[in-house]
Amino acid sequence: MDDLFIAPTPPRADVLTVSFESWEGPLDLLLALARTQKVDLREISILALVEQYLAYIEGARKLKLELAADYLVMAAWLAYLKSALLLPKEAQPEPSPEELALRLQLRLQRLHAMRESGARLMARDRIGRDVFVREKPEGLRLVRRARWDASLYDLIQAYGQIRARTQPVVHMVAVRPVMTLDEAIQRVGSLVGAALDWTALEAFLPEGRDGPMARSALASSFVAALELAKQGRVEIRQEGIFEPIFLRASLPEEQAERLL
Amino acid sequence: MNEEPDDFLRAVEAALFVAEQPLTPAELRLHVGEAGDLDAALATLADHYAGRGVNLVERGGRWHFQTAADLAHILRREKDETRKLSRAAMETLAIIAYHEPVSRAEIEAIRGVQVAKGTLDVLMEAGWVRPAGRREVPGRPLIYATTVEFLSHFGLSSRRDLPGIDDLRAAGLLDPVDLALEGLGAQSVVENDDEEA
Amino acid sequence: MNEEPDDFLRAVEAALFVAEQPLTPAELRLHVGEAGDLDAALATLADHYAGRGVNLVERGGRWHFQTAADLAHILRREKDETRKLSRAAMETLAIIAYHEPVSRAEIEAIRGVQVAKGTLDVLMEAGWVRPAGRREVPGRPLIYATTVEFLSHFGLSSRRDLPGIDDLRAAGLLDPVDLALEGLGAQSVVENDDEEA
Repeated sequence: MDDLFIAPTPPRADVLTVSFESWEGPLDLLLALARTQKVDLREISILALVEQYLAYIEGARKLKLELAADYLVMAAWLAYLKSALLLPKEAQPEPSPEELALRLQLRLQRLHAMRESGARLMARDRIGRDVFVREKPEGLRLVRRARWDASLYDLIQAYGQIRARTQPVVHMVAVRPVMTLDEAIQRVGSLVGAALDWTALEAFLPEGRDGPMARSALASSFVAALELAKQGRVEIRQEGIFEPIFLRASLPEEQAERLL
Repeated sequence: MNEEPDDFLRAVEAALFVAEQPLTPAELRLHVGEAGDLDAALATLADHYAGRGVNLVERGGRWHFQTAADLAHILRREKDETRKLSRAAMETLAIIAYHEPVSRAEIEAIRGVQVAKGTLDVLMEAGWVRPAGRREVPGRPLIYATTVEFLSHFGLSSRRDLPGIDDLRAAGLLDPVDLALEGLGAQSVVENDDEEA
Repeated sequence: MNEEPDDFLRAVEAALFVAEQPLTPAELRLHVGEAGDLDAALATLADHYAGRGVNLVERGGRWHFQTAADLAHILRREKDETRKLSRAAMETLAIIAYHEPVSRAEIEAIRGVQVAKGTLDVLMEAGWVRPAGRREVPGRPLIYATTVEFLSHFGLSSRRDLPGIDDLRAAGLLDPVDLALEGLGAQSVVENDDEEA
């Protein structure tokens, strides 16, 4: 840390072999040069400082040192400042060289102030260097205890969803208004024996049915009649197309012969 | 009595304070040097800290500072965090509640989805589910049942208070709400929402 | 004078002793509870430890125990050798601390050189510097400020404790050059600092 308290060794006028790498830019070099003049930067001579800087740069050039461009830019600007400062007052350009010199002085003061403050900061009692904290504190523990948020509704809803998801699906077919063929065969077969003569098909239909049920009963009874006829249990008679259909029970053979 | 401690005592105190491990007197000597009465310093310090929040104690020839035993409770602060049970956990809990005791395989059969490892752990950690022995079938699987805490948390006096299937149906809870999203699945889907649980 | 500390004081002492980080009074409250005069307890403890090998200090509103500075020599070990900051990093840290919040361009204006890429990184990695929003000027540059860790590390109770800050402020050395020039009554300031660089 020692190098913090002493600015990098200021160059002696006769020693110009200082590496430019040790300066952090021209302002840094200027500050180091300025501090060879006086401790109080408010009283340095800017003109003398400019001459110091230019001499330093010139010396470096003689030694054929590679100079970063910003050092040369600063040199050129300072050469200009020097010539302006040397002009008679009335011939000085705007802004005044005095103001430029003052600016440079203020900047050097500010950099110097921060450099010293940094050093004083570093010299404080620092944790891990001068003061120490416990190496392995046990630590204050925060135990997070989970409180689960679940209501009875959540529970039964979840169960309902499982059941809804996993129950085998049963397709229930709605009861439709039909008379099945079996029913019709049963009905027509039983009724036809009761009537001895030709009877219209409509007479075999259940009473008091209308709409789809009536149509279904008619269709089923017709098909039942055909089935019963095929079985030889009824006879069917129709006078012509779209004429009414009549049924009668087919007579046993001997009975039929007797009637004929 | 509370005299200014001398520099040797202060050095011993500081060395013990920063030490990573309990220190033997020999180790302390490496820091505080050979001059000074170390035993006396340790005794003085132990005495000084005796009634405080931090005590200096000797264990097996090694010295260290530790907090007073009666203060352990303040060093550990508990914080309740309300968290939502994941759907997987909720369903598993529901199955256990309705069918207990059930094995994991049975839960999976009812859910139609595998039960991830963490799910049952979460329910047991919550205190709602407990292992209830083993099913006397090949493999002797663990079976699970609900706990008394389960009943009290859900405001049930007994499991018989759980609404039955007919109640659920009447409440519309058997309507397949999310089926389109979930996929009509009896196929085994390994759930991945357990991490939330 | 060395009265038995009460349980509240002991609890504060123990909590600070085991804490991994310096604690604010609010954080302490979480452990030691709302009852008890915390400010008084902290003051009593700080007083009690003042002359000892271990001190209780407040840094940036947070409290922690640390060893007394004059004992550094017995506690310092080779591995403790803090990494030395480069001069650039040191100056940059000082500029941020004394001027905060400050933009990179403002740092560069003071130093007369660009801030090298790693400089701010090093300071942020050390935990001493943080980005502190943006300056509402064209380009909205990031601005930097110091952290609470900065205060603890350098043993500062607050930024007001920065060495010499009052003198620097009084001397106008924390004002930008332009402002200082105006203060000095210089007329028509048209120069831009940067061309000097």
